[in-house]
Amino acid sequence: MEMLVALAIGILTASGTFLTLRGRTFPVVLGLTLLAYAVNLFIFSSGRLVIDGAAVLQQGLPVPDPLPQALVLTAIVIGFAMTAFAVILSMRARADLGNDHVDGSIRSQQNDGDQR
Amino acid sequence: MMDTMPFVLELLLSVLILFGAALVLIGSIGLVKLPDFYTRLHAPTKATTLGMGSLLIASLIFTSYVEGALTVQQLLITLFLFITAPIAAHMLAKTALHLNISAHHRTANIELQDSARNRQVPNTDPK
Amino acid sequence: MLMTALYIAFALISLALLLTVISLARGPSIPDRVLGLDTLYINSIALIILYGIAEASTIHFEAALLIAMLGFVSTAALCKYMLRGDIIE
Amino acid sequence: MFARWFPMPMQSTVLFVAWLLLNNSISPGHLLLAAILATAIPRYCLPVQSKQPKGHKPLLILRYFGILLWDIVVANLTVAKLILGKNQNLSPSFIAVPLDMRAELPITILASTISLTPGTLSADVSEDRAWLYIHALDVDDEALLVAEIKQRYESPLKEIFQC
Amino acid sequence: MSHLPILPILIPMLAGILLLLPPLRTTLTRQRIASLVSAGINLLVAVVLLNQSATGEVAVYAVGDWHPPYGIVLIADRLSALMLLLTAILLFAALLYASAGEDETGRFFYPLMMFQALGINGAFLTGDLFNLFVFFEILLIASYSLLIHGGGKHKTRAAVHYVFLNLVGSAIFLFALGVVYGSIGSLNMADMALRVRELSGAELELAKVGGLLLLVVFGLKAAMLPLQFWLPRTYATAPGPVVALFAILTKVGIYCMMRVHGMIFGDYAGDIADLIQPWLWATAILTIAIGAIGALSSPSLKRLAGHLVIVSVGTLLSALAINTPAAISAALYYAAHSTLAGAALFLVSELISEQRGGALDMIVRSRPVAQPVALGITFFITALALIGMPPFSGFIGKLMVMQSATTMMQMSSTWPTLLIATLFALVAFSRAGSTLFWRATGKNSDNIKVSSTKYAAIWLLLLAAPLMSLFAGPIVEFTAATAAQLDQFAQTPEILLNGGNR
Amino acid sequence: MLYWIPLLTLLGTLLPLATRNWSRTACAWSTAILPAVALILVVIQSPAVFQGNTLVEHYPWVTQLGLEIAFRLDGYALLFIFLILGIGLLIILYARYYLSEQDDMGRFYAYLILFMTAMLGIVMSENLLQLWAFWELTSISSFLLISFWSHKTDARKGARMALTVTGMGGLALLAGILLLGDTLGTFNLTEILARGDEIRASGRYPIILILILIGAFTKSAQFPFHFWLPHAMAAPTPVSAYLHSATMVKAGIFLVGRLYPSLSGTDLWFFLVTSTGTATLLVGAYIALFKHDLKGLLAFSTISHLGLIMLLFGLNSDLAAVAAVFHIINHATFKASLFMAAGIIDHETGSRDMRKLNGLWRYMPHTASLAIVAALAMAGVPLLNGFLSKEMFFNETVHQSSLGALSWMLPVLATVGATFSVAYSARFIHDVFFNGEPINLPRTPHEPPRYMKIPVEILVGVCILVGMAPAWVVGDLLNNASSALLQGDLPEYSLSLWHGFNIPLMMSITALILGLVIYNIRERLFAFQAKFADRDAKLEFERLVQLTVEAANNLYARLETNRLQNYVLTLFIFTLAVTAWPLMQIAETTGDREQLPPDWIAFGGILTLSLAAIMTLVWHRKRVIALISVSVVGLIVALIFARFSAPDLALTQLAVEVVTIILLMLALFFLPQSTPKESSPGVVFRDLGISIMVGGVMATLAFAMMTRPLETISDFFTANAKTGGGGTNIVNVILVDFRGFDTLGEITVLGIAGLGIYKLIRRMRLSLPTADSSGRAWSSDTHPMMLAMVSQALLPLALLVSAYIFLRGHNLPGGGFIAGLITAIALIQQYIANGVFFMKGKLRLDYQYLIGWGLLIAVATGLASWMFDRPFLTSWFDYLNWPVVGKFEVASAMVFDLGVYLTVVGATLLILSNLGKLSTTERPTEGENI
Ligand code: NA
Ligand code: NA
Repeated sequence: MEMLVALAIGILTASGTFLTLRGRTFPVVLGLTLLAYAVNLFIFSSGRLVIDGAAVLQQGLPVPDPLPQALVLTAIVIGFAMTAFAVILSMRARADLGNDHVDGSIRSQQNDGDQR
Repeated sequence: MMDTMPFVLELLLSVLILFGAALVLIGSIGLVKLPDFYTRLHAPTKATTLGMGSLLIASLIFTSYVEGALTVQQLLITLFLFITAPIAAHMLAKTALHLNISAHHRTANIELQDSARNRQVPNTDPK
Repeated sequence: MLMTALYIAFALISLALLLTVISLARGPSIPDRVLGLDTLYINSIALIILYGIAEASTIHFEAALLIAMLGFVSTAALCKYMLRGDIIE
Repeated sequence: MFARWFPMPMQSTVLFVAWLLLNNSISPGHLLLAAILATAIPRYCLPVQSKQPKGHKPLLILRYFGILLWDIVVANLTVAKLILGKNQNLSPSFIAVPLDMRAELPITILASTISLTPGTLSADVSEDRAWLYIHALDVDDEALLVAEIKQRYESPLKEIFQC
Repeated sequence: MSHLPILPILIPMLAGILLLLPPLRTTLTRQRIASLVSAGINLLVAVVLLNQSATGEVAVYAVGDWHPPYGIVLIADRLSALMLLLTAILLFAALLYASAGEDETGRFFYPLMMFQALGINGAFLTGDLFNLFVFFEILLIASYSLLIHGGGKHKTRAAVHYVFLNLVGSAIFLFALGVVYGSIGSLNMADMALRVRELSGAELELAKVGGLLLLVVFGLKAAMLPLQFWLPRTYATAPGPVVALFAILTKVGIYCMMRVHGMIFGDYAGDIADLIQPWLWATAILTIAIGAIGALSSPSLKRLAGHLVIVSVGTLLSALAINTPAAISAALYYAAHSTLAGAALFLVSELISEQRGGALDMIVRSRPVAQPVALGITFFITALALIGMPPFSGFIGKLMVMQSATTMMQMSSTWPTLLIATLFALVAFSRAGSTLFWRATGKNSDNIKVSSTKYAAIWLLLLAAPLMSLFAGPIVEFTAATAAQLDQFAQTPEILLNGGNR
Repeated sequence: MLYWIPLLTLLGTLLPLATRNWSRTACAWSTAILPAVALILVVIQSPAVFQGNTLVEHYPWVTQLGLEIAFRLDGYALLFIFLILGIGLLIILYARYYLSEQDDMGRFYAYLILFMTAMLGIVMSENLLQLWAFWELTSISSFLLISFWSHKTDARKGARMALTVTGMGGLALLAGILLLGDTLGTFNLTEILARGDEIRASGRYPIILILILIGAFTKSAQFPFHFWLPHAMAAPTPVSAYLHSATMVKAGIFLVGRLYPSLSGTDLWFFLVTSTGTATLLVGAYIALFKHDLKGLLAFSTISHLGLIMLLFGLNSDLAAVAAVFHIINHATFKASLFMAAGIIDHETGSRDMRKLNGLWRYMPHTASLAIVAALAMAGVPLLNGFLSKEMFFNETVHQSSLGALSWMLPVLATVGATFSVAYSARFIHDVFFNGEPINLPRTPHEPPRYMKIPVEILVGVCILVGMAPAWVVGDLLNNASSALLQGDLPEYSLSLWHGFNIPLMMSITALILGLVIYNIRERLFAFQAKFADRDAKLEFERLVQLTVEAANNLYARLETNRLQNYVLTLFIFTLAVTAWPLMQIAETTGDREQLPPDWIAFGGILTLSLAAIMTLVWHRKRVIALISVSVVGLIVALIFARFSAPDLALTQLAVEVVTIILLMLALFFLPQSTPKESSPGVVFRDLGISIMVGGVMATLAFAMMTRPLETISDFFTANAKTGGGGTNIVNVILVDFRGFDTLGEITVLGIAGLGIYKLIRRMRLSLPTADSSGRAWSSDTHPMMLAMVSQALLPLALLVSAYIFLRGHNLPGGGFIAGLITAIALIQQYIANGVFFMKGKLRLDYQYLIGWGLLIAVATGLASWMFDRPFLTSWFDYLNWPVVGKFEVASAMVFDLGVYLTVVGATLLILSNLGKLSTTERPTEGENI
């Protein structure tokens, strides 16, 4: 089972990384989202895996490490806030710069008017 | 507690579970198998409602038995599904019509597609 | 017997899950994919219900409830997107 | 007075029951909470509800849902069979159903009903709400289907909503 | 009990919140007064904290009354007090400057500045690694929002780079936290410092990975090579007062290396001791080099300022690489100096660009500035301080860093870099200054009305240059004591687990 | 009280600024006061010094760095102080008449006195670090003086050149001083002078020596660093007269003399100092002859004389050192007066070109006679001071033997140098004051104002007096200075005019004759010199700087591509780099913790997840599809959380995911529907490689962790959740209690994000696409009827559910955050189904206030605990038992969670609803800001 989860983490991270390396805002945002999922699973896994564990205190059931779960929750929320900002920023960039390239200009007209 | 469960109950549960799961699977099969979007649309909306229904009932009975008291939260889920599933299907159909996704050629009165898309009265004269 | 039934059921649902994803991947049209997503929501509810029985705990019903609600919202939003582009207008 | 506190009695009832279902308990505490929520939520939601005809004849409503449930069961089995059968045997079709009702709520209920029942699916409603376009998975006689829809579902709805 | 340690977090937070609600949010005047007052109180608290810590007292504040290592603790020691004071000064000066008009160019300026300060202060106070992450995110999201304050192509373009890069950084931070927790099993820094000594085998290596991932994160924050390229453009486009506050951000990264790596992966960490030092040597030198080169090639004064920030970061890194108490002490003094002087320069450039019409702060011939004398003197002092010319603080700071290099190897690697960087800065500044102030054509526009508030703000920061030099003796005593205290924590983290000491 | 001397002059910088608006004379006087007082102070101190004492004062500054305020007054310093203050005062007087009406006299004097302070600081420093500080101060203040006429390009450039060259030297000097201090463990001069042998013995001696000499040579314009000095002539003449006769350029000489006891006496010293000195002497003297500009000639002659002095120091002979000191005095006097004379000429004729200036004797005989005397002194004509020191110089060159068999070379070269100095002196005299009539000068020349000549007269007087009666005039001064310099007994020497007919005398005579000869054949020499392209040092230097800057630009441009993709790539590569090594150290990836058996669901789930992730990756250019795939990933992740006993995570993940999807859809409407294919196959391959490595690393880490047992602090939470936190849902208790502080921060982030996004949206101007990507017009059905119906019907239910989730959160999965998201989503659904118009004003909510209140409530809950003298956020709970209602729990955590709930609702809706407004007429209006 651990192997499977690790695999999932790996694939998510890889896809996320690849997308964050793209040149347009939208794929990058998607990449960040995937990275966020990967990160959440990763932290979660740092508490080790427990099946049939008690989510809330119950007698006689193995309790999974709750701390990583709490951390992941915080991470999810923060990740959400950040993604939201990134998304809107992408729109703003499109509005202000007329294109959705992460550098605000297509390769050919790089650095135009960016002498400040 | 499962080993103490009366045979009949267990049987009933097993049947419900298998029946439900089977229906859910059939829904997905339909998704893959059926010829065009409009037919595919039927598969999940239907097969799943009953499938989910029986699964939920199974779980309702089971948990009621385990908790030793009637637990009926499942009904709420069922309610949600039954309210939303048809509308979701409707929206999808509407979208498909709007996007002009062609129906299977053997579909009858295929021309109604256009009147449906434009939300006009039907014009049944064949094109 | 119940356990056996459950395991079979799990297998069936997992299969359904895969089939759905396949159809989702296959498309061909975007509504097809959305339909796939919608079905996936339904399947996962089924999964959770079964899981609840297997675990003999009701802890996951909220998850099922939420999926039922949110699945509808996202499907509706996606359709609205394809119909009007702007989902909040 | 009652109308002011419970502008939407129907909803209030549903909420009251739903709360008890959710917590599946009828302890006094929950009854109290349920009452509070059933009063508060509708009052808050009222502004975002468009005016709709009220439903009458509770018995008829129950009967309607009874029929509906039964049809769903049947529908699922037929559809399941169709899905597993050969695609060639399917004879799908678009059908326009003339409507006698114009109010939004009844039409919505009718459409949902149709979508939930035998091989039919509500696709859209004409702008003047006079026609309901449905897609059927496998029909041999359209007229029959339309007639059945109108008498089996529409007429009871017309009665319930008195329109 | 004393709630002093948490005040630097609560004051800006409450201020920020109340500024969002009536009655404060309704008029600009109210916002200005309210935020300046709260910044003042914040400054006061910082001073009190510094006094308290100067006695050697370490206040450990257990939030929620859950004691370490289980709950989140705030640590008010010499180091955090020093950093808090710096932040408080910056905040006050920045707000003062902004109150002269910068605050009208967009919404939520004051609340956001408050939240920015909240994030920074939190980062300086917390003794819990994950809580540190949370405060990082607070200061980041606030900085994102402040960066685009006032709007405009340039800001948006820079923001996209800054935001996306830092989002990836945050992801790496979380990976790091995952590994660290997964191998050490705690989040309280002191507790981790104790646990890490017990590690061996694979767990040890995992902890190392975690520590090094943290270096990447802090390095990105600190603009350490090769993660520094984003800084100059970003800082050049952001509004003046905002950047003035940003001047502390790179130091947050440095601070974290001191606190986290110094304590958990420091001299006493057994097999994992001095984890990052090998990496720091190269990066420090190269960071200084790239900063100096950038400074020489800067087209505008703000870019120049940005590159000087990078040089200062490199200098601090070299001190961290030497990693003796003397070096840490030097780093602290230098950090204080470079933060204040750097912030001053950003504000000065803002003033200059206001007075040169279309040329802004670009280093090109243009109309003369409206106030050659006042502005000239201000610029001149700032430049001297930043280059490291006597008699100002930069001179002392540079001396300290250079003297902290003791072995021939340390000298031969740090001295030439530092001195050449100084020369480059000298050349860059003399070119910039003589062009900005002397290579003028046409009439200066007399219609420019410069409020004295802005000068007040700048001089509030700039006074540090002579004062820090004049009172270098006692200040160095403090920084030395701070370095000693850090060393003590690294050696016996128990102190922080048993609720501090006197 | 020594510190008063520099302190007075430092204060003196303020007076002229204060009196700049008074009459020019008044300004000049007020400037002169404090330096004069300082001079008196020195005179009062001098007797003690003349008895051979050394006065030293220490004041602590940064003792930890060996940096202290320490002043020293001995004969050597005294000599320089007299030069600095004495000539300084004369310059003040002179400048009063030199500067014109439009010059800002106050500023000029301020700079001048600042420079004076710096010089005094150098010569009086007892602490080497302090000396260095003043050293740099001279560079800075001279920069200001040279660039005084900042509107002139060559003034700016000359100033920058001087600053750069001397600044560079200064840094070398600092390194040298620090190394020296590190070797001896002190920066105090007294000790350093006493421990010369230690220094010379140390292995670091060569480095120290070279670094310090670089400092000195650059400052004293020694070859090859001499080029900056002539261009410093762009300064007003008083500045040149001051900086380049007595002060600035003498600083280097001073340092060499000051450290003579500690550093001299080695072959390396001899080699470096002598050769540099000789080269400078010759180069300067030679070029001086060819300068048509008066000040140019003087500048190069200065260089040459500085070389001479340096050469003397290099000879490792005490007598030579004495000669050097003597020449310092003499050169200061005659060169200052010459500069002033040149200034007068420039001032009164408007030209400095010797080709135009002719026969001025007739127009300004008085000035002419003064200048001629000074020039003769420069040429080393007997009965003038220049002659004496030159004789001593010749004598020394003759009597050294360090070059063995080649020792004869030095006297010869010395004579050559002297010859040229005679030649250019002759030119100065003849070309300017005789040699026919002036050629079209701007003004007709005449004598300057009376007082402008006084400084010159005084200095020339000194030249003559010293020349006539050296022992009587400067004997004591020279003795004291020299003995202080040598830190020991003086060698035998006599300051008499006549030492008999010896080799030095012959050398002088030869030089005189040959010099005149050379002057006579100068035309031919000019012609010869003209063959060589006259290389302008300023241009060379400018080009050098330009090249450096361009090199910097290119290098930087290559490194700094200003492309985010490169930044991110660097970040990932750096990440891989640091993690690689420790990972390689892990022998066995799989740990000994018992692993869970894989099962059907897990398998199906992970497979689905992977498929979806890959779909996102493959179809990232078809954006809608990518979006759908991402939401699949989100769903599965939620299921995984549910599977591994983390319902809270599952719920949160689900809710967040849906909101994110809606957000992305809103954005996608305005963004291009597809991504163009930009990356070349190579790039894609590279990126894939990096990505796979990163993924691999993280997977490995995860696996290595998961398969190893771990002792964590979590048992505490499990143990105390119910008893201490009052909840059975440990995760939620951690969130709102154990680590409630994190949650507070987290909702703050959310709130801030809301505000920031609002900022982003307000000024956003986007054009609405009228058709979808395939060009199909949008459907006419804005708000499908049935969807609207059902959404309305669902709203109450959704709110009910969120209330349910909220209330149970503390004991069962749920809580404020999830409840908040559900509420938000339910409301957003209304926006989607019914539209902004329909919703407008129907929900009585100001989302911005909601954020504020939410945060406020959360903080207030935390503050409440202060009333019970507990730390911030200390939780409190109790079980009430009311009639009818029954037993139920009330906990402060729930109030806190309410804050969370409100913030979440506020932030989410602030974002989404405003975003919706983008496309409607509800666009936020410009202007109103707060
Ligand atoms: Na949370
Ligand atoms: Na929760």
